[in-house]
This record gives sequence, C-alpha cells and structure tokens, in this order.
Amino acid sequence: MKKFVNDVDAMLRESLTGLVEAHPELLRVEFEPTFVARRQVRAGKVALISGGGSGHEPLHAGFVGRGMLDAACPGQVFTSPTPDQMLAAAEAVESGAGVLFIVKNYAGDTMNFQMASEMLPGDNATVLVNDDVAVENSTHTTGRRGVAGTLMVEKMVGAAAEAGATLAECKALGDRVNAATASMGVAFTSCTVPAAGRPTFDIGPDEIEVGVGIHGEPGRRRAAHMPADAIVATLLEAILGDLRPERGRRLLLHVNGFGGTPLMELYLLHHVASRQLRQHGLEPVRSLVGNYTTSLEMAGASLTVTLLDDEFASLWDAPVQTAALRW
Amino acid sequence: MKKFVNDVDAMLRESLTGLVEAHPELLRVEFEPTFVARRQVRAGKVALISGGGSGHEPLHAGFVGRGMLDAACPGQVFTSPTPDQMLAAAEAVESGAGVLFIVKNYAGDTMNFQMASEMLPGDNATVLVNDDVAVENSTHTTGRRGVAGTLMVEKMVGAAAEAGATLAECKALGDRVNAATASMGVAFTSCTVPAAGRPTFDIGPDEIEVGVGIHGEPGRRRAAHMPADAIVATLLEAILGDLRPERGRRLLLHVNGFGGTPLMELYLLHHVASRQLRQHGLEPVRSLVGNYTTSLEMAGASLTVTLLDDEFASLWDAPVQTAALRW
Amino acid sequence: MKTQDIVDALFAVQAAILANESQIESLDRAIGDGDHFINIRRGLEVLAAMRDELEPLPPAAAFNRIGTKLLSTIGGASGPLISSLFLAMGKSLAAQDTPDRRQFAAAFMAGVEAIKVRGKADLGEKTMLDVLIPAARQLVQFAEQELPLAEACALLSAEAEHNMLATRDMIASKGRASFLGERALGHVDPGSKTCEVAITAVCQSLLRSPS
Amino acid sequence: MKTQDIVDALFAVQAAILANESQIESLDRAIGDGDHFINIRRGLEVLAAMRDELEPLPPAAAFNRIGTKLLSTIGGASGPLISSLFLAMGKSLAAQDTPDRRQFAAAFMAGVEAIKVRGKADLGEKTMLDVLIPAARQLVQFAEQELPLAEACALLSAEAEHNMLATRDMIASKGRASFLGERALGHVDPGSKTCEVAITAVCQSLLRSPS
Ligand SMILES: Nc1ncnc2c1ncn2[C@@H]1O[C@H](COP(=O)(O)OP(=O)(O)O)[C@@H](O)[C@H]1O
Ligand SMILES: Nc1ncnc2c1ncn2[C@@H]1O[C@H](COP(=O)(O)OP(=O)(O)O)[C@@H](O)[C@H]1O
Ligand SMILES: [Mg+2]
Ligand SMILES: [Mg+2]
Ligand SMILES: [Mg+2]
Ligand SMILES: [Mg+2]
Repeated sequence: MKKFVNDVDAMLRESLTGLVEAHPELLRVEFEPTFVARRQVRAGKVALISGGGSGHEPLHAGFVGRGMLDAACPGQVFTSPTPDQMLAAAEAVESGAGVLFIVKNYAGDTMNFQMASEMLPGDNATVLVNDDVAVENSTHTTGRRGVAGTLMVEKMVGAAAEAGATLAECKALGDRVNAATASMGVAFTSCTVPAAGRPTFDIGPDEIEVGVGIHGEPGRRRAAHMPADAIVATLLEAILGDLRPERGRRLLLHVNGFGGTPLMELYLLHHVASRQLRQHGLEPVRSLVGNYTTSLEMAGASLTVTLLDDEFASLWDAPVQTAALRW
Repeated sequence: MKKFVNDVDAMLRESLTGLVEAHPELLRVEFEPTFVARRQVRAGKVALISGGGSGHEPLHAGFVGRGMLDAACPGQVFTSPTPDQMLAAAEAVESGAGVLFIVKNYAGDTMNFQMASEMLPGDNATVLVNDDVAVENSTHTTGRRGVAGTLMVEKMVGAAAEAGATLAECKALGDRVNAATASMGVAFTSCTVPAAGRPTFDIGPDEIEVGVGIHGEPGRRRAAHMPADAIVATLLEAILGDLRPERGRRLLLHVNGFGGTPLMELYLLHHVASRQLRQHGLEPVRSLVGNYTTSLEMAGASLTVTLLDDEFASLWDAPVQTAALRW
Repeated sequence: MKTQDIVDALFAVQAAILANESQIESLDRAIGDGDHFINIRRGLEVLAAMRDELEPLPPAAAFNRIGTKLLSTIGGASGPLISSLFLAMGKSLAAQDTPDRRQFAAAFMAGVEAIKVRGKADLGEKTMLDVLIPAARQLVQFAEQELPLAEACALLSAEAEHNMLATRDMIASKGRASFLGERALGHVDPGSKTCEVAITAVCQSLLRSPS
Repeated sequence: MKTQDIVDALFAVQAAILANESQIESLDRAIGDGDHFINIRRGLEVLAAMRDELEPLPPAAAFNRIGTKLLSTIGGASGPLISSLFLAMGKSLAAQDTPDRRQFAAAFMAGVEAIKVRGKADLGEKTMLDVLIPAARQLVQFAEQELPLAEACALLSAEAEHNMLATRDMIASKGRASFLGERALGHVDPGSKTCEVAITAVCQSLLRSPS
C-alpha cells in the first residue's frame, strides 16, 4: 500500500490539522473528541452538524462554513464517528436554535447519532439521507444508503439555516430535499483502507461494479465494462425510475467522482448525462461536477439528480463559503 | 483500460462540451479548432491565453474566467495543442491590449506557441513556466518543465490583467512569479493515456518515482516508498535549494494532487509541509490544496512554493471566478 | 465472578481476536467495508490500557466503564452495539458486588437485549445477534442447571461456532451486508465471527481462572 | 518525382508506421509520455483522407498542403517539426513542376534544416535529427553521384537504422527525454525510430513506382 502517511493511527489527526491549517480563517479543529467547526458561529441560527466515517473527503469537513454546515464529526476511515464527538460538536456550535444532525443511512451512523441525540440536553432533530437507489428500500432492513446526495441536503438546508429557518423547518426541508434526490454509482477499482493495507475488493480488468457504495461495498451486480453512454443509461434508469419526474421538470445534476477518476472523464459523464436527461424531456439547469463524496482512491463515479423547484434552486444558488464548495 | 469513454477519438470533445455545459454562464467552447473561452470578454484588457496537452484537468480550461485566463487551448491527451487553436483563441478574446501566452516549458508546447506567436498579427508576448526543480536547468537543453506552478502564474497575472496591467507589465509579472515559484512531485502509480490503453510506466508495489513529471515521464530516480515526512523533506530540500528564501519569508504553499490520491492524504501533506517550512524559519501564509494540475489518474502529489511579497499576496487574494478556482 | 476474571477475559479475547485477524478482516471485506477487525482491535487496545483502572472496580462499575469507553472508541455499527451490551450488563449487576453465575447470565441476557433494541435486530438477520442470542439463552439455562463450567464452556463454544457458520447461508436484513441482497450468501457475518471468537476466549479464560 | 509518388509514399509510410505500433509506442512510454505513435498515426490518417485533394497538385503545393495540415493535426513536439519539414520542402520546390532527384534532395535538406531551426537542435541530441540529418546528406550525395535508386535506397535504409540504434547510447539534450538525464540511456529515441521506418517505407514505395 502506497499512501502519503506517517503513522496510520495518526493519519486522521494529521490530515484534519492540514485541512484547518489550509483554511485558518474558516475552520477550527478539536481532538479528544474530534470535530471540525466553523471559526465563527452565528448566534440564533440552527446548528447543522454532520459526520461519518473518513475517506469521503471533502465530505463532510470540507462543507463546514457559511451557508452549509456548522460542524462535522469525522470518524476513522469508513467507520462512523462516536456519540461523544457529536455531543462536543453540538456544545461548540449550538447557539440557541437547536441542532440538526444530517446523517447518512448506515447502521453505524444512525446508531451513533441516535445515541448522541438521546444524550443531547437541548432541542435536536435528525435528517436521514438515503439517496442511493442501487439498494432497494425497505423498513425491514437497513434501507437505502446515503451517498453523494448528502451534499444537496447539506447545501440547501445550510442555506435555509443561514437565512433563519427554524429547527423544524430545517428538518422538514432536509427530508424534502432527500426525497427529491436519487443517486447511483459504478466503480472500476477498489479503494484501500489505510489501516487494512489492501484493496477492499478484487475486480477484473474488464469488470465494473454497478451500484457500488462509497465504502467499497459491493453493489447491485458485476458487469462487463461498457461505454459511457451505456453506463449513464443504466444509472439514470434507476434514478429516474425512483424519482419519476414529470416531463419538463428542472433538475440539478451532480456528477461525483469517487476519487480515482480524472476530471476529464467526469465532465464527459456530465455531457452524456445532460444529453440523456434532455432526451427524457427533462431540464438539467444546475450542475456540479467533481470529487465531492469520495471513496478514498476508488476509480468510478456516481450520478445524483435532485428535482428542483424555485425554492430548491434559490437555496442551491445561495452563497456558500467552505473549503470545498464556494460561490 | 477502464475509463468513462465512448469513442477515444471523441473523448476530448465530449469532455469539453460537458465542462461548458456545467458552467454555461462562465464558458464557451469552439471546435475546429478547439478552444475554451470566457463568455464575456472585457474590452481593453490584456488577453491571457494558455493551453497544453489535455489530461491535466482542471488546468487550463478550468482556470478560464474572471481574474484568470481568457482562453485555453486543449490539445489531445498529453499532446500540445496546435498553432491554429491559439490563433483562433486569440482572435476570439483579443480586445485591443494584446495577447499574453502562458506556456509550460515542453518542446512541443514552446514550438507550437512559438509558431502561433510568429503568425499572430497583433502584439503578443509569452511567459514560459518552468517551475519543476526535479530537472536541472540549462540553456543547452529543453530546461526545466512547467508543472503545478503554472496555476500561480495564471492566477497572479490574471489578477493583474483584470486590474488593467499592460501587456509588458503582465509579461514581466509572469516572469517574476515564475522565478519565485518552484515545484517537485512524486508518483506512486502510472497514468494511462486513453488512446494508448495501458500504463505509461511500470512501478513496483513499494517503489515511488521521485521528481516525476505530469505526463508520466520518469523523474529523478526510483526510490523505496517512504513515510510522508521523508517524502516532504525530499521535495522541500530541492524546492528550497532552488528558491533560497531568507528566514522569515512569507510563502504560498500549494499541495497538488496528480489525480489518484485522496484529498485526505493531500491535507496530510499540507500539514507536514507547513510544519517543515516553519522549521526552516519560513511562513506559509497562503495555501491551496487539491487536484489542480493532474496527470490523469496518477497517484501522487507535488509541492509548489511561491515566495510572496505584498504584491503577489494581493494578486493571489484578488477575486477569481472560474470553474475550478473561485473566491 | 470477580473483576479480575473480567479483565483476564478481556485480554484473552484480545489475543484470540488478533489471532483471527486475517479471517475477520476478509469477512468484512467480502460483505462489509473492511474495517470490522480494525474497529474491534482499536476497542480492545484501549481496554487493555485501562487494566489498572478497571481492576479495583466492582464488576458493575467495570462493565459500565468498559461500555462507556468502547462507545467513544469503536464507532461504526459494532461500537454502539457492543458498548450497549456492557452498559446494560453494568446496569443489571449494579446491586451485586460479586455476582454469581445466575446473576452474570441474567446480566448477559440483558446486554444482548440491549443490542437487539439498539440495532433493531433479532435472530436470523445475519448479525452478531445470531451468535449472541443463543449464547445468552444457553448461559441462563446452564446457570439454572448449575452445569459444571467445563461442560458449559464446551457447549457454548460449539453452539457459537455452529451459529456463526449458519450466518453463511443467510441473507442480511440489517447492517452493511443488507445492501448486498443475495450476494451476501456464502459469506459468514464478520460480527458473528468476532462474537464466536470472543465467547470461546472468555470460556477458556474462565476455565484457567483459579476461582 | 511526381505528386503521385509522394502520395503513394505517404500510404507506404502509414502502413509501415502502423506495423511498428507497439515498438514506437513503447519507446515513447519508456523515455517520453507515450503519445508519439498516436500523434504520428493521427497525422497520417488525416493525410490519407486528403488523397483526392493532393493528387492534382504540383509537388510543391502538395508538400505545402501536407505541412499546413500536419501543423494543425499532430501537435506535440513532432507536429511543428515534421510540418516544418514539409513546409520547407514545399518552399524549396516552389519553382519546379516535376523536380528531379537533385532538386528533391535539396528540398529535403532544406526541410531538415527547418527542423533544426524550429527545434533548436542538431546531431547528437537524441532526437529525430540523428536520423534525418545523415539521411539528407546521403540524399544530396547520391543525387549528385546519380546512384541507382535501388542502391541509394539500400544505403539510406541501412544508415537510418544504424543512426536510429545509435540514439540508444545517447543522453538527450532536447525534447522530453532530456528531463531524464542518464536514465534515457539504453532506450532508442521514438522520433528516430519513426523517421527510420518512414525513410525505409518511402524508399520501398519509390522502388515499386513505375516512373
Ligand atoms: N443493526 C444491527 N444489529 C446487530 N448487529 C449489527 C447491526 N448492524 C451491524 N451489525 C453487526 O456489526 C458488524 C459490522 O461491524 P463493523 O464492521 O465494525 O461496522 P460497520 O458495518 O459500520 O463498518 C456486522 O458484521 C454485524 O454483525
Ligand atoms: N527540439 C527537438 N528537436 C528535434 N526533435 C525533437 C525535439 N524535441 C522532440 N523531438 C523529437 O520528437 C519526438 C517526440 O515526439 P512526440 O512524442 O510526438 O511529442 P512530445 O514529446 O511532445 O510528446 C522525440 O522522440 C524526438 O525525436
Ligand atoms: Mg465501517
Ligand atoms: Mg506528448
Ligand atoms: Mg465494517
Ligand atoms: Mg510523446
């Protein structure tokens, strides 16, 4: 395993320190327990806190800042953070209007955030993100995973919170954005968890993993490698089958790289996906292309579609000032 | 080779189309010949044009926009663009104050831009970027390569041009920024040129290529994999040996990923490099961390240091509005 | 049961888990995300460093301290679950200074119930509960029957191994493997493997103990 | 020399380059960036598509058209260099409708001089010039001596191969391989290989030609 690392056990700490040193005006970091928070907390604003296993950078710490999150709790690589982190983060950024937790739907994340929520003295609510349509939804199972659509929830709820929305409004908005968002991805290669030191899965030189998760979890199926047009068609079929947008609907299209795929290919995917969406009579009017919800160095990408109305579009367009997203 | 691609020959066109579709308010693209330009050209401003082989995205097209480039000429992957592209780009964005070409120092780029410069009717000048200290400088050879430091030249000259600097001033500034900038990188894996379909070089599971170029060219030497501290020390020794900054000097530190290295590791490198720079009595006061001058999916990273004075710092801080860099 | 036994058992579990590294790791790579072994190891390392702090405590307080520490150390799915086990055991034993086998068995049953609540899971979902629930039932039964420790241990180990292996033929409805549907078939659940290893290690440690 | 011969020679070069794909590609992968074969192939494909446009032109105009087209097609280092060759040949032959061997040799020499100027390079720098410069000298000499074509071709091919192979022991001072220093030793320069293949292919094509 070749990585830029000194001691695997110190990797997360050294990396978070580097993040904050690169954005000193924006961020601060605490350890024991670990969280990253905005340098300036705005009094009376709902505090948005997210978190999850590390290895998905810039998600979530890269989205802490004006117009998005107030704090992020990074766990070990691919391992949900622990309740003490969330409690400490909440204490640091809560400013009188309550705390909204934004949580990706994995057993580990939901349980740890749930315990934090139970222990937290003040008002709090949780938005569960489960945008991955590769996995069938069911209340009898863990349900769908939260993946790249988390960014849309964090961005739009972040804008609303900045504009003064209450905790209940933020919670309701988050649930609505999540419901209007669907994602699915494919992987070409595996990632390597630093502490494990070897690839999470084996995959042949002409195979792709369709519906892969963002932790190197296997997806729906193995398939032979296909042209970009066919891959995009497969992903959009599942996404649109879930969202069922009416013709003429305006959309936000997010092409997310998993970390090991060149930007050149991500933009190519954006072109192919926009074209196919228009062929379905839909209107991609907002775009985001890049590595935002990654899976370490995994090669591959996911598509995310969010159905837009005027409210969502203006929340998307609202200014944001974070390490990874700014406009 | 697994890539998101339909037809290798159409890859560049589909990707550039995707870029412009993702940033319609900012960019336009032309084909035959190929260039990407700002949607709004400001009259009376020096036109900044760069270009080079593709595969380094977001460099250069991702840096077209207010405060940076006016146009970029993308060649085929790792192949310099041709003079007709530069001439067409110049015609599109020249607005009365002349054209400054910003060119990375490779035989192909310099010759093609040189021919364009000879054919261009109007006033023009060229800044040659050669920041890669892995390669010895010599007037009897091709000299040093232009790598990630190109971004610093494009950003600072872009800010000056936006503020009304003349062609001569822009040219002189570009040369000064280049002289104050040094870079060096290491690679862990090779990239794969899409049209070639297989890795450019072989490298063992415990080997690294020290001083690698951004086209998968071999570097100074093969070495055994080392801890991040040792890699950073090696790179900074060469960089500081070249720049020879006095103690207390303020610096811009750029950690650039080559495409296949997770952001988590790049931030870790930033932490290690800042610490070592401070141990040298230097002050890293500005930072940029991310995949900006890539080599397709190559795993690895480079460090770039630019010596700052007040002028450079304020040019760096000036607003920029491009696909890949904005503040 | 004294705290010394608990601490000794923890060290035995640590040794046994480390000895099974490659198997546990490869199970979570196959149907999870590859971190289960690392998560458990991290938890056990932190506990090992707490030996001096734990030994003077009564069992209830020791379990409580262990649960609290694991909650902020392991993370992932296994963190809150395993710490729920210990926290509930601590609660259950709060009144006893030197719990007897029955009380210990009841505490373990309470711990497993806590996992069921926290994980919203039960038998047959391809999780650690497929090993833990039968083990808790056995423990209660054996304590009632006052079965000799050596006999009880042999039965516990055998049953744990059998139940661990049985997860191989299950489709998961909880945890990360549930995303896989039928593709989880043919792979043992990593948490079940960990629990089987731990149960056997605890048994062996108790058998070695002078008390 | 008629334009028909030039066009035939281009097709022969294309076939020969394609036949040497893996060798040319691996040379540029070893000491360059892996695109040299693709660059040359792209240029030759575009020329092949221009057959109907080229054939009616006089040689000078054909060379000029080829040079212009390659300039906007190949890119990289080889693009401006090879197009300089053709542009200079076109210029040199501007006055001749059917150039004789001497005039053709002089034109080739002018073309190689143009490469030297454009590339700021000369013999011994481990570039295509190590094959081209001696070839141009031979051509001029053989034309002067009125050496039979078959004999001239045999000598040209042998010399080109020898000079191509000699680049293996050179350190590069121009082009991408110059970044490598001593590490370029032991590898043939890809541009030299391309030129050797091209020279041999042109010779064979001329030998086959009825004129
Ligand atoms: N809801 C649940 N109830 C009980 N056990 C569970 C549940 N979810 C997961 N597990 C157990 O946790 C194990 C995985 O633990 P671990 O790999 O540490 O966490 P994660 O899945 O978050 O990476 C599984 O093998 C399974 O035994
Ligand atoms: N300055 C130069 N003068 C002459 N030939 C050169 C020069 N630079 C490069 N070359 C030739 O060009 C070849 C490389 O061409 P190519 O791979 O197409 O371009 P690039 O190096 O830009 O990728 C080299 O093998 C060498 O023969
Ligand atoms: Mg995990
Ligand atoms: Mg090239
Ligand atoms: Mg796991
Ligand atoms: Mg090349």
